[in-house]
Amino acid sequence: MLELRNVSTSYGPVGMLRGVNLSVGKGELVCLLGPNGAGKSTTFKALAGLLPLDGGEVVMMGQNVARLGTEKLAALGVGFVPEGRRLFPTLTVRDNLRLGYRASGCAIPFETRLGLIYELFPRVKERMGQLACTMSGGEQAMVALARALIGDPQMLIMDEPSLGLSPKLIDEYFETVARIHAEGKTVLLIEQNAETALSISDRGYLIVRGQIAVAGTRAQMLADDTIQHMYL
Amino acid sequence: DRPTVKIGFIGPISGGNAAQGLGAKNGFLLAIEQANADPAQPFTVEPVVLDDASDPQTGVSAAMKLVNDPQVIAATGHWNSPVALATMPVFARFQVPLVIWGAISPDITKQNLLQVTRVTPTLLTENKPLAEWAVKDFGAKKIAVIADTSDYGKANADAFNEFVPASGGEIVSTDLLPVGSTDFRTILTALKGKNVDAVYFGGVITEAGILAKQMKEIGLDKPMIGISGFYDPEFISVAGDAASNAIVSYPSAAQTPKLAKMEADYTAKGFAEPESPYTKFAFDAANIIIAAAKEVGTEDKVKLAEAIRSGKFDGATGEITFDANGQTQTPIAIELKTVRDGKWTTYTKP
Amino acid sequence: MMSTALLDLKGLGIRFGGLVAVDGVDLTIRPSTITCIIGPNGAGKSTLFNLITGIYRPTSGQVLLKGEDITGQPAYRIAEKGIARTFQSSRLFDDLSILDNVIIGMHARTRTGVLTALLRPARAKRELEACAVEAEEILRVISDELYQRRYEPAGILPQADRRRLEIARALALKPQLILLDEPSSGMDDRDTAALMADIRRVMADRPGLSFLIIEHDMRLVADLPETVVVIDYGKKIAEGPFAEVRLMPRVQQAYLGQKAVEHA
Amino acid sequence: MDSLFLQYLLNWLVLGSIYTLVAIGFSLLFGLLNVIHFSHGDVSMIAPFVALGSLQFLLGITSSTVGIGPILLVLALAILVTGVIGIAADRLVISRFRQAPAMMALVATVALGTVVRELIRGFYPQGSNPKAFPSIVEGFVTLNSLRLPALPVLIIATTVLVIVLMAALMQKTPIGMRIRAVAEDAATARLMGITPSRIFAFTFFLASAVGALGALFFASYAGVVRFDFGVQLGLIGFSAAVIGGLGSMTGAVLGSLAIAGIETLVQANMADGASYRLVFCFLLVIFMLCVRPSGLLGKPVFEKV
Amino acid sequence: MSTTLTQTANRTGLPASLVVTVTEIAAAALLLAFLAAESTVMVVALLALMGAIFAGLQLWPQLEEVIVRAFHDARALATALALIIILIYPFFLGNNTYALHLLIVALIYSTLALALNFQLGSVNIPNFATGATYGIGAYTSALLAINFGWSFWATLPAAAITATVFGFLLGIPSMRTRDSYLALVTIAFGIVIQQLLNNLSWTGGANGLVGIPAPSLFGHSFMSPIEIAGRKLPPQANFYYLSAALLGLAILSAKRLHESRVGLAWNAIRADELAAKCQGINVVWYKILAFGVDAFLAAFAGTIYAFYISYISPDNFTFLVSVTIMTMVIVGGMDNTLGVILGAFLLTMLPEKLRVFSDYRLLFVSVVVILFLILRPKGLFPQRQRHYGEK
Ligand SMILES: Nc1ncnc2c1ncn2[C@@H]1O[C@H](COP(=O)(O)OP(=O)(O)OP(=O)(O)O)[C@@H](O)[C@H]1O
Ligand SMILES: Nc1ncnc2c1ncn2[C@@H]1O[C@H](COP(=O)(O)OP(=O)(O)OP(=O)(O)O)[C@@H](O)[C@H]1O
Ligand SMILES: CC(C)C[C@H](N)C(=O)O
Ligand SMILES: [Mg+2]
Ligand SMILES: [Mg+2]
Repeated sequence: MLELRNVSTSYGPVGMLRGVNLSVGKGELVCLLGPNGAGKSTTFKALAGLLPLDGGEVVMMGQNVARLGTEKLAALGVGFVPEGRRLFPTLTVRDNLRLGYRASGCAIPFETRLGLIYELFPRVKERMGQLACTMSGGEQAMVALARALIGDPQMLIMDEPSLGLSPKLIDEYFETVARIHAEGKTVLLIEQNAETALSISDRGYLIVRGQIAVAGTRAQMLADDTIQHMYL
Repeated sequence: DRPTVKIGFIGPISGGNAAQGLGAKNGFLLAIEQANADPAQPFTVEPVVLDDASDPQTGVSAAMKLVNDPQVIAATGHWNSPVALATMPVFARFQVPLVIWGAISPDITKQNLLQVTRVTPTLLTENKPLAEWAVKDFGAKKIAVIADTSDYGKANADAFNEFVPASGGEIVSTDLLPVGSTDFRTILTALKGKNVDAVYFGGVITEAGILAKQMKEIGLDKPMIGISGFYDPEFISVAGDAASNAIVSYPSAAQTPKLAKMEADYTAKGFAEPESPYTKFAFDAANIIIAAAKEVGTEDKVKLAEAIRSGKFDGATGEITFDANGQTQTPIAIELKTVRDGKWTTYTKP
Repeated sequence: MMSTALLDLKGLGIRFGGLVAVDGVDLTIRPSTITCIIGPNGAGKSTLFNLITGIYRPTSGQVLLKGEDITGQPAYRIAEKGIARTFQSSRLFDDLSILDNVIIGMHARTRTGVLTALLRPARAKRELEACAVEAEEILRVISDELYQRRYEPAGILPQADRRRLEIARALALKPQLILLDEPSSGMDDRDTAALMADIRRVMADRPGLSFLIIEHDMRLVADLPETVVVIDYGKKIAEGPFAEVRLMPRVQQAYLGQKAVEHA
Repeated sequence: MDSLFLQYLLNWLVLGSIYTLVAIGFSLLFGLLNVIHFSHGDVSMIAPFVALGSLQFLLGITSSTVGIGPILLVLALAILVTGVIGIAADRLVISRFRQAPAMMALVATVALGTVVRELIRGFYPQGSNPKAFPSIVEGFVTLNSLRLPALPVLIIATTVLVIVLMAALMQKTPIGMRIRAVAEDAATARLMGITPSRIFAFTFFLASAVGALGALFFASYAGVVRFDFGVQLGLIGFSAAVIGGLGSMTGAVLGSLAIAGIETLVQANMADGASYRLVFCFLLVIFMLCVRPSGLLGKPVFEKV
Repeated sequence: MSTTLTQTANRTGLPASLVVTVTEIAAAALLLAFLAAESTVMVVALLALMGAIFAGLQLWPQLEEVIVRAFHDARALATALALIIILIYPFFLGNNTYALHLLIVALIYSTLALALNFQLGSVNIPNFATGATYGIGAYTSALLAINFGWSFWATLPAAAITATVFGFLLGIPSMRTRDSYLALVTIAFGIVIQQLLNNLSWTGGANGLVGIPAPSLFGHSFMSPIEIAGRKLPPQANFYYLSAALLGLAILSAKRLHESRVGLAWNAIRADELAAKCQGINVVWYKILAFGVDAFLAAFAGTIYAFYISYISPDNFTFLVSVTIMTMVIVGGMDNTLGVILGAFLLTMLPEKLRVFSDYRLLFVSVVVILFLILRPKGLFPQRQRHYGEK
């Protein structure tokens, strides 16, 4: 479903990603871990086509992202939760969701999908008319995930979605992701919260200073020295 | 080989008033070309055309540029009075003669600077006979005054407001609008109730055309009188049918054979821009400078200024002499013009 | 015990239209203490901070700082009086250098006005240089990396460093009370541990300084504060040591969830 | 009804309509896209010149008077061309300042305005002169027992129609939402399947086309057009959009009516009022913004921290 | 001191004093050539040269660093040399009063641009009323001089105080309005002032005020030439030195404010108003202060302009003048003193030098401005970080 081949990027003269290889197969839940500033969000931007690549290529749903353009990805059935949620601040929650829905070209009626979203996040239902910028941090996180999910995507790509959630919500959030995955969706989860993230993942990658340092199945990852040292 | 001297021209050749400046510039260039064609002329004149963009500061820079060029013997300049008022001290300080071709504020010659003369009549000279004619001959006892808030418009309004009561008429109202106004309907509507005999407009072409048009539209079918500021073919094209309500004064002495020749030459030359009301003044200004320079030479600019002031010139606008303040004394008995069949023609009493 | 209270909230509340975001909160903070505020998302924690620091004007209740009523005073006044804060989504002066960000934190403690700046430049400069020295010291203590990068614009810093810099800026005010809104969010475990160490060190360095911290990270909440305050739907529902609070069914149900309780 | 009053009323509404059409463009570009397009007035003012030019061309080939069909064609062409020029202005100049501080775009568009004006002046035949502009319709219409001049009625009616259409477009279609999304966060908008460049093109086209209609009405109502008329019209349109509250269509209408209203009032009732027209207009602007700092209908955005 | 900076500076191996001397003399010479250029070829060639210089700066940012570093290291030399160049500059112009005039106008506009920079650059307040405060200064001093016979030196502070009061007044709406809304308030204020100057009779109406007397200093009239060491400088030189002194004052104020707590507070407000408030910065006061400082300096510039030209009219203080000043700041580089001055010089000289394009002058000037903005979007010289505790 997603493959990064030998991807390199830079910010101005400063190199960031160096030869990153990463793949997510259909129905897999893969997590990408890494310390602060390692290049996780940069990987997100690169695979979404938001950053020009210095080298390598990104293939998503069988299509070359650089050639296709970021705009087309949502319609291929990919839902995004960017770092920091990035809701549209002066749009209402409903409009934020509608944009996510329209982008997907989903055939199921909006209201039906909305019903499912309400089940996942009852809070969102209460706040449909509120401007996104006046929501609390956690509420924004819910809307961001809702916006990615509402178009019934086949694959979800999330950059630190659990940031700022209360412990209870984090649990629920990961449960939700696990459930979505169980329903057959492919997920790439970029996380800081290594333990919890690994607990629901099939496979994982660790990125350090712009390079993939460790890759493997959940068990391999959990047993890895570097990861042990870093997180556990 | 004859020596080359330079004569400067300054006017608004870009921006909103470019039509005035470009027409005048062409008159200036025409005069110089014709003069240079004369083998008897002891020098060749090189024209220097500079833009003042109707902006005093740009005007001063242009003036500085001219006075700083030792080859420039004199200049003619300006359509906007504020620009002229700003550059005059420069020309005076550097003793370079300046003949004003288009700025008509009375303040300009009031200062009586030796270097500054003006070939256009001030608006006082034109408004007085017009006011007298309007009240006494035309029988317009109640007149409404509309003008723009530029110095030109205001000075016109002031002058007319002074001369009409002096002639026994009454000014019903005075309205001044910023230049660039395109909607006179509100004040015209108010005038409708006041039973005026005529509307006087102290402004220039664009606004005059709009005013005439809107007077007709509103149903204020009264004569619209004014001085030569909008005596221009462009006025007719803007005002359309409504132009026939206009009666303007025009300095009658100006209808000279020289003017006819200049107009013919202008057309023959095929300038990109049409003639403007000030073409002839710039034309005369250039010729006056050249004539004076022929007389006293091009070396001494003070002498040149004196020669311009004291000389007598036969120009397209008539015989030109300057009064003690440097203002042209060309007599202006006015002639009245109105529009018939889409052309300006002499006004005759119906 | 009026005299020992640093900050006293009395029935503090605000409503946005129909929504009562904070509802009659009473809270007392004594000097040299750390208090954590926890509560579900949208409970009104950040709003409470905004009420204390003068960003919002309360619709009911009072804020007392050392017994003085500061309710509804403009934000800059409250900062001058010694309350510093950080923001949930960090707000740095992005186009200014890291060092300048810290120096600006000293604004309330410095005096140069326009006239001094214009007429007595040496004095103005000396003041600023002194600030720079102090700011460097603060940075060095908080993070040597930030110190090394002090002339780079704050805008290019990664999340964790942004939070650290915000804390450094808050410290620069030499406040009596620092409010931190989710300081560990976006930090990895190592950084969080460093953060806790920093807070402890600062507490030791500056007698009298108190912290009021909003947090979702239970490791921090379990370790750091003496008192934990739980807020739900704008109301204070519990207060006490974390060991006690976490056992309350209401807190578990509203906030902690099952798993966290098992883990903790 | 008192004919004087009626005349004032009509005049107020017509001015208000024209200002509205220009203000809508500002409101769209400025309020939704956050683009400061100070040359909007000048770009709009291209339309009357396109109309005049093509009319002359038509008259040249048919050499008789033109009927209503061709006139509509000419107007449509003018609006279309102006809309496309709006897109070009964005592509060539304004788009280069997307990431830059807002003031850069503002200064660049002020310069762009001069370029547009000077291009018309220099390259339209005798462009420095004022050009007579025909009335789009002549004659009168009778409403009940009221005999009203046709042009004002046409202007007011068309404007109302345009406002209704625009409101429907913004509310019934997702376009308004998409424009906002692009303005607020172009990168995330792309993740939501929106192509920012298309949204920009669409918005600039719409704003310029509606502005073009305003300029055509303006020229027709004044009876004349000159290359530099766009400056003042732009300034007033901008003011109307701002005091109405940027981004709000209704606000643009209210702001325009307020400015047109004070103009009409001052000129009708105050001695010397006409010369102080602009003074009063802009005093109103200052006053309104002191009282309502985000405009009449602008939402004061709470900063959530 | 950032390490990268030092390394680059050292790598060139050039002593700072040499870099400073060469740069200043080259800049002065370039300006001189530009001032003297008359022919189209020369003007175009010089423009191309300037374009090349900026292309160079764009391609090798280290170049800028080296120069900036050198100026920093050899500050005393740089200042002294600059002062000397400014003092002797008129002698190189011979009797070219036109060039001197352009310099005066450029100096006055530099001051105005620096004044605006206090708001636009430091605080990011879009103030479109600098032209108006400039006008208020000019009219106040002209009216005092004409009607009450005040001397130039007496009108100077009076004008400054009057304008500052207006500046503060204008600052009041800034308490509540922001961004484009605030921009419109200042636009409206500027237009109201300009229209009032035009309509009121005691301001001379559209015709303006004629006959503002020349200043004099210790019995030396500014209308008479200066004689130094047997060499005569035209009377304009008086005003040249006066406006250079004014610009010096403006630079000094800018520098002192920038290097103090005040400048830092302004920058903080520019970056994030709300966060600034929470650091104890009285945002409203600092904003109003910026308006006051702007008006104060603009009034000085206005007074000098009025006495120099000896005539002022409302046309000098239009909205477009404010926009021009703003363009200077932005083209030059916000919050960078050198950049702002360069912007002012460029935008005063450019229209004059493009006179060769006759009636397409305005068109070319505007196109060049747009190109500058596109090609160097951060301004000719972008804003720089403060450095502390060096030397
Ligand atoms: N636009 C940019 N320009 C320059 N440097 C950047 C830019 N964006 C990010 N960086 C730098 O690139 C590095 C990697 O950033 P990235 O956001 O990918 O980290 P991350 O792994 O997502 O970290 P975090 O856990 O903090 O989100 C950081 O050091 C950051 O400072
Ligand atoms: N300016 C505002 N207008 C309307 N509602 C607001 C505003 N500010 C906050 N709210 C609402 O008030 C409630 C409390 O928000 P607050 O930000 O204080 O929550 P929080 O406890 O900090 O949550 P989190 O942990 O998710 O950050 C939320 O429901 C939020 O949507
Ligand atoms: C109407 C004015 C702007 C121009 C007029 N010629 C004058 O003397 O000033
Ligand atoms: Mg990240
Ligand atoms: Mg919060």
